[in-house]
Amino acid sequence: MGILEVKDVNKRFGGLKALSDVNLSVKENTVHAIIGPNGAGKSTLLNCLVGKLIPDTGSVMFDGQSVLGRKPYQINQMGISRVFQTPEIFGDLTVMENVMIPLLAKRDGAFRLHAFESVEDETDLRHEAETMLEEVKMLDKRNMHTASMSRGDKRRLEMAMCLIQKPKLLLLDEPTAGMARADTNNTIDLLKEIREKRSITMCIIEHDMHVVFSLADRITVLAQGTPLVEDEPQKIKGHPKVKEAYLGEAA
Amino acid sequence: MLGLGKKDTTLLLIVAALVVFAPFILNPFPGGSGMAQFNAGYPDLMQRFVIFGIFAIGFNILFGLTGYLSFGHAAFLGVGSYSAVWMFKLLSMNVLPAILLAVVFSGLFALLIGYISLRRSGIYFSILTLAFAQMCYALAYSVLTPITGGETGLQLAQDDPRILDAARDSGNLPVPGLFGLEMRSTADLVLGDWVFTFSAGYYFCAVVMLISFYMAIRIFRSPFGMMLRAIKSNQHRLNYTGLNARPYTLAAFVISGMYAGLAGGLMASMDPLAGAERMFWTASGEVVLMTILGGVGTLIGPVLGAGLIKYMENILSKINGDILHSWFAFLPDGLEDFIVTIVYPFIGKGWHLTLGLMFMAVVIFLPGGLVEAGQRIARAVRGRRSDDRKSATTEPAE
Amino acid sequence: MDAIILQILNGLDKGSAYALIALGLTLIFGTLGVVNFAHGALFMIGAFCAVTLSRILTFSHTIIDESRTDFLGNPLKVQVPYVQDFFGEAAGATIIDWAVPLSILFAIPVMILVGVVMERGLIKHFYKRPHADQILVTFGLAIVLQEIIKYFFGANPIPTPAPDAFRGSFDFGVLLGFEANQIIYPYWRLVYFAFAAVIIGGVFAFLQFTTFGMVVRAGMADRETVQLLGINIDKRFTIMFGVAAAVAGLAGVMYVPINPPNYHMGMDFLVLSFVVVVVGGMGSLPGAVLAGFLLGILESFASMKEVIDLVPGINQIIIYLVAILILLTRPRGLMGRKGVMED
Amino acid sequence: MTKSNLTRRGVLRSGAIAGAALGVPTYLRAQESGFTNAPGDSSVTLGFNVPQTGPYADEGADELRAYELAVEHLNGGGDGGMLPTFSSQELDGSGILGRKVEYVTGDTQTKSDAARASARSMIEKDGAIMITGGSSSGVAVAVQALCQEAGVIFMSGLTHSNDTTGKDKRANGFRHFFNSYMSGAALAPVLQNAYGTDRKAYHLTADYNWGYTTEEAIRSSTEAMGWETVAAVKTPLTQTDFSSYIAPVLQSGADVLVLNHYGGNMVNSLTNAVQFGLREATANGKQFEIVVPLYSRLMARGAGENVKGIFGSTNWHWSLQDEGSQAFVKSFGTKYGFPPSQAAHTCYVQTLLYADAVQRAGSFAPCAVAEALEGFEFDGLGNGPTLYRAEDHQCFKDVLVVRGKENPTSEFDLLEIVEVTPADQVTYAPDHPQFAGGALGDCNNGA
Repeated sequence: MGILEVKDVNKRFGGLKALSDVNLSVKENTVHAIIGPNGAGKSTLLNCLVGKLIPDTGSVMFDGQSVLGRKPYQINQMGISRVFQTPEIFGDLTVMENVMIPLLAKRDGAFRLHAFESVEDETDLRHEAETMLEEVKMLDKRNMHTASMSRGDKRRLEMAMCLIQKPKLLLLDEPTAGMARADTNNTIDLLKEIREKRSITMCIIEHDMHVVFSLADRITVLAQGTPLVEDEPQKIKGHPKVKEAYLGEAA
Repeated sequence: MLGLGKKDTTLLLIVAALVVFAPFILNPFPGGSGMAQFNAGYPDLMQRFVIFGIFAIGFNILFGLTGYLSFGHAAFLGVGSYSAVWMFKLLSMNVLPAILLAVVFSGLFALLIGYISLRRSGIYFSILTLAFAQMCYALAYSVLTPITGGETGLQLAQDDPRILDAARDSGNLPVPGLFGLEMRSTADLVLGDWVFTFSAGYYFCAVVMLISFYMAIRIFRSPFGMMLRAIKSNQHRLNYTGLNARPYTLAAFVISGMYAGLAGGLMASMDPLAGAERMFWTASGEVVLMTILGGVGTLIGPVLGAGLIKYMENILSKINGDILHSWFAFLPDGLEDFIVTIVYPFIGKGWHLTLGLMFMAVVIFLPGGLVEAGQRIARAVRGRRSDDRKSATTEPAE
Repeated sequence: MDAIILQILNGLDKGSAYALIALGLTLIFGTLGVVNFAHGALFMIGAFCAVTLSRILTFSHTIIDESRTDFLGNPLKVQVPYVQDFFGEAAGATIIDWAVPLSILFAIPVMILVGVVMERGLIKHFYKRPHADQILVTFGLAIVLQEIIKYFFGANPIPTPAPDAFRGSFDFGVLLGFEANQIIYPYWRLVYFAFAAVIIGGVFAFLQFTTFGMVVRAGMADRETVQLLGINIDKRFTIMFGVAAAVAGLAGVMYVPINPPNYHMGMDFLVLSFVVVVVGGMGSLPGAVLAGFLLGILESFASMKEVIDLVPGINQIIIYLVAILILLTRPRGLMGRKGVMED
Repeated sequence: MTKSNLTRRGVLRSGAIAGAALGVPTYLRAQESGFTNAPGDSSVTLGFNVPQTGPYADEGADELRAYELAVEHLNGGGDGGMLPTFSSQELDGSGILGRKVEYVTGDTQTKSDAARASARSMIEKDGAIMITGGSSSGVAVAVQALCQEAGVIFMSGLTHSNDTTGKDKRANGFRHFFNSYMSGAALAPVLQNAYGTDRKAYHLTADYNWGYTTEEAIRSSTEAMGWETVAAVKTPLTQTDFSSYIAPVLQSGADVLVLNHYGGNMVNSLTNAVQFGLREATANGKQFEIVVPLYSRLMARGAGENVKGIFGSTNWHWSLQDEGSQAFVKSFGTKYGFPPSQAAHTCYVQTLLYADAVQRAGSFAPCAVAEALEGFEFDGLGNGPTLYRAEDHQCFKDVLVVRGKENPTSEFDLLEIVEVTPADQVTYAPDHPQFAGGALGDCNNGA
């Protein structure tokens, strides 16, 4: 029994069948990658996991509870954090504030009217945030406004914002899309480092094979909305069906 | 002090000092001199400064922090005024229950309108709030006349019940007060050519304003305030960070609605008449302009913006041709007429023109509003060394 | 039935004005992303183009008529327009009579000029600034324009009638087979409706069938891509601003015979036109036109005695009520696109 | 609550000590006079509060011209205007009680809030002893209430609603202008003569207090002579296009349209009505007619030719031939180059009446002035013999019924006087139902 269980999920957009009978099980403390050519349904599947879309049929269970029908913030409160394709951070706020917010969300829940407390007084949280920033090597930038930072910094900050919540599952949506090779490698190193330091479950959606094979424990190949194979990375390499799917796309 | 950081405490103390000594600061010119026209230290205008300051501070909590631009905030000011006057009519001339009811009612009203309007964001939200406010105005002016007094406004009358107050034998209408201290009572201090007027109503408003300002600082520095700024910055990320934006924005909306109601209640306490024009869209637009003019998202900006607009409205509009001639009388006749002709379109009935030009000038040359002007001056004075340290007033938002 | 048709006519007429103003406003929203609070002022300036031209045409010299006296008992000064000197009394009078339609020719270059100057001189610098700044600067500009007009023309409305041929009304009902006197409708209002239809059609055709329009439409959809293609979209947007100004101005020119113009007529229409644009859907031209006509017709129905008797005050709030209902049921208005002006 | 520790204009004794300690010459400005803003020995300040911005700005500008003229005449300048024709000959051009008249101006914006702010600034900052002006009833009522509280006299400008001297009357407030009831009473007989007693009227009414009182007044006086009211429809103040209200009129079976509108509303609704062919139409076998209860010549100009032949009432018109009106028109016209409006006239007269009352009372104290005005009978100010009635502070005088002129000789010559309805016909009892529900209260000296 995995921490995330997707069973028989179907999703249609009008006449287009985006997902059909998707089954997926993500085990705790593993890195599970979902790969597939463009239009395979990766993003649709991800959106079903985070509450942005609701599947037509099937179930998505996380940690023994259904996520279906829940709003994104509720799903986050259940323990799923998410990294976006292009880093989504609070551009007008400082680095420190960017990591304080998820921390407060974790502690106080989805809403609390803490209008007369002071951010300055939250010494424990500040300390925790500083430790996290230290870990992603951004402590020196803590009072910087984030809008002007480099993309690599933004990515690391976003990662820190997710990790500080100590999520049970971290979803990564093409974390290296559009990145230069060097940046991609940096990101891979960062993710590896994170894995080594803490036990964490990750689910990566990616089409860059280099990234996938550097990180994943298990891989699911998605094509035309259906899981083709699910196996360990070595076995996925050279799998005939996978070749077919990618070549078919190329042809 | 009071749970504020050093910079915020300094800011609060400066504002407090300015407010307390306003009767002196705003009356720099001796009475009888030509410049006395520019004195603003009389009770009505000073009251207006702080009351609209409160209104703008509250508006800024919504607009400055969350970025939600409400174009109907005047409705809450109106509701506050009407509630307060009704309290004067029914219960007592004491201002406390009136102001309390004004805040409560406008808060409830904001809860209702905010709950509906906040289902949309961006310009759609603005238009929803505008539509609600315009409906309030239109109805208050016409079919709700029995409740609102319509065109002539809601006024006190001799035969109002006022169940808590002792029966009056005088033929005059009672005046609002605070446990016997009439809001309109004043004391004059005469120093040479200067007459400084200290008004009970003004100091009452000033105290309320300082409390409101203090609370605004607390909100700005609180986790709640940080969440609001996060909403403005990236609502998408906020949702995926486990935070529900809706109650945060709604809370901000209600709080700023209560600030508006407080301003309305104070306005009625200083001058017990509530008119429907207070809710017209131009009144809502005015507070938007005050906030932008002063500096969106800054603590002191909205207060400055409110002060400047009210000053122009009350001082410029009262300058007339005769006064101009008396100012420039020292010039030779031809030159005097020439200068008066040039200046005349900008004063008196032309004060709107000056206002419009000022809006444009500020937004073109000072993108951050008046606060930016202050910062530039401060930077020029302090030199380069303070580049990394932001001025206390602008720290919360960009 | 006849009452309903009458109100539909009224609604179409009101809707024409709303649609024309909203069209330009949404064009500016869509192409430039600017919240233009000075758009009402453009409508007003258009109206005063008509007033100005009729003032120019009636520019007069004075002759003294000894046989009559003025209010102080002095001999009456009679104004004789120069136009009558040049073209003879009858022809001159005809030219003066046709001042409003003639103003169209006068207003087009003036309005395009005003629009282009406004865009190049001011609005251009505000594309990248927050909406709040755009509001402040355009609102300031609107006040300034308004005050300038007030300085020269005063605050009172100025009667500027339609040409004699279009004054008065005719029995529209008879054409539809109703009894006489059931549906009387003024000529000029039908002219206005037809004029609006032509302008709206023209703008749509312009955007639909010309390469210029194609680029602008592409620019509305995705500005950056078009810029990547190496097309100077900014210049085209300047021209679009001129077009939007001209549309608003022409709406104003033709409106003066319906209601005498005054300096604050722009502000009266401003809020309404924003509501129309938003109800139609931000950045959607067909939406703006549709919403204009829809709100015009609903407003007309709400002002029927039977309706007011049923729901007192409904005529005061109908537009806002409808706007709220539409925005709550359709998040982006009738025909709005996702992502436009939502931040 | 009624026990007050501070008097309204208390005296800050500690201030004296502080001042003395600083060595600054200090004195306490005591209010020995016992009333607000008692003037000094050399001059007295009046507050002219008129709309300078907004739709009534031109009317406000005309009021201001009249005030400036009045001040000039009171101070002995110009040709004296109506001073020689005024039945009371107390004023001699030496100011008021020997004090030179000075004035301050303000902008009401035709908003009650702004008007009160402006009036308060005149009282608190400039020391105005009397406030006057305004171009709408909402503003008049709001400012009148303020002056009552502050303890200064309010001489209203143009305000036509019954409420100003009806349910919202105040002891410190005085109105020279006529009101809705008088319009109805004056118009009814003229309408009866012109259009007969068998008429069906359709009212369009501005949806606010003034509209309500005017509709009520016109309805009750026309119904009393046999007219039937087919319908009365309320129109929003902010309406600009009245087509949807005008269009159904012909179908309703009515043969008279009454436009209870003022200002911009009136201009537009009348323009629209004529556009829709109501002037040429026939209904019930009769010529269709339009009536505008309150005419303003300034505003009527905006409606252009559409006013031709349309009846209405007005407080005063420059073409009146009596001595007072002629004198006023002459001095106004000479100074400004065009004839004064009714708003200008009422403002000019109010200023003179105030000055005269102070002169007769021998004091600026509001209560003394009010007493001098109450029950005062005068003549020579343009409307024939006039009474300032003590019970409600309303002037009773002749009312003009006018009609849009067919062949105007100038842009000012828009209206012709059809009838001067004598004061008797428009007088009503102080407790008339249309004026019920208010009380003057006691006059307030303030301070």
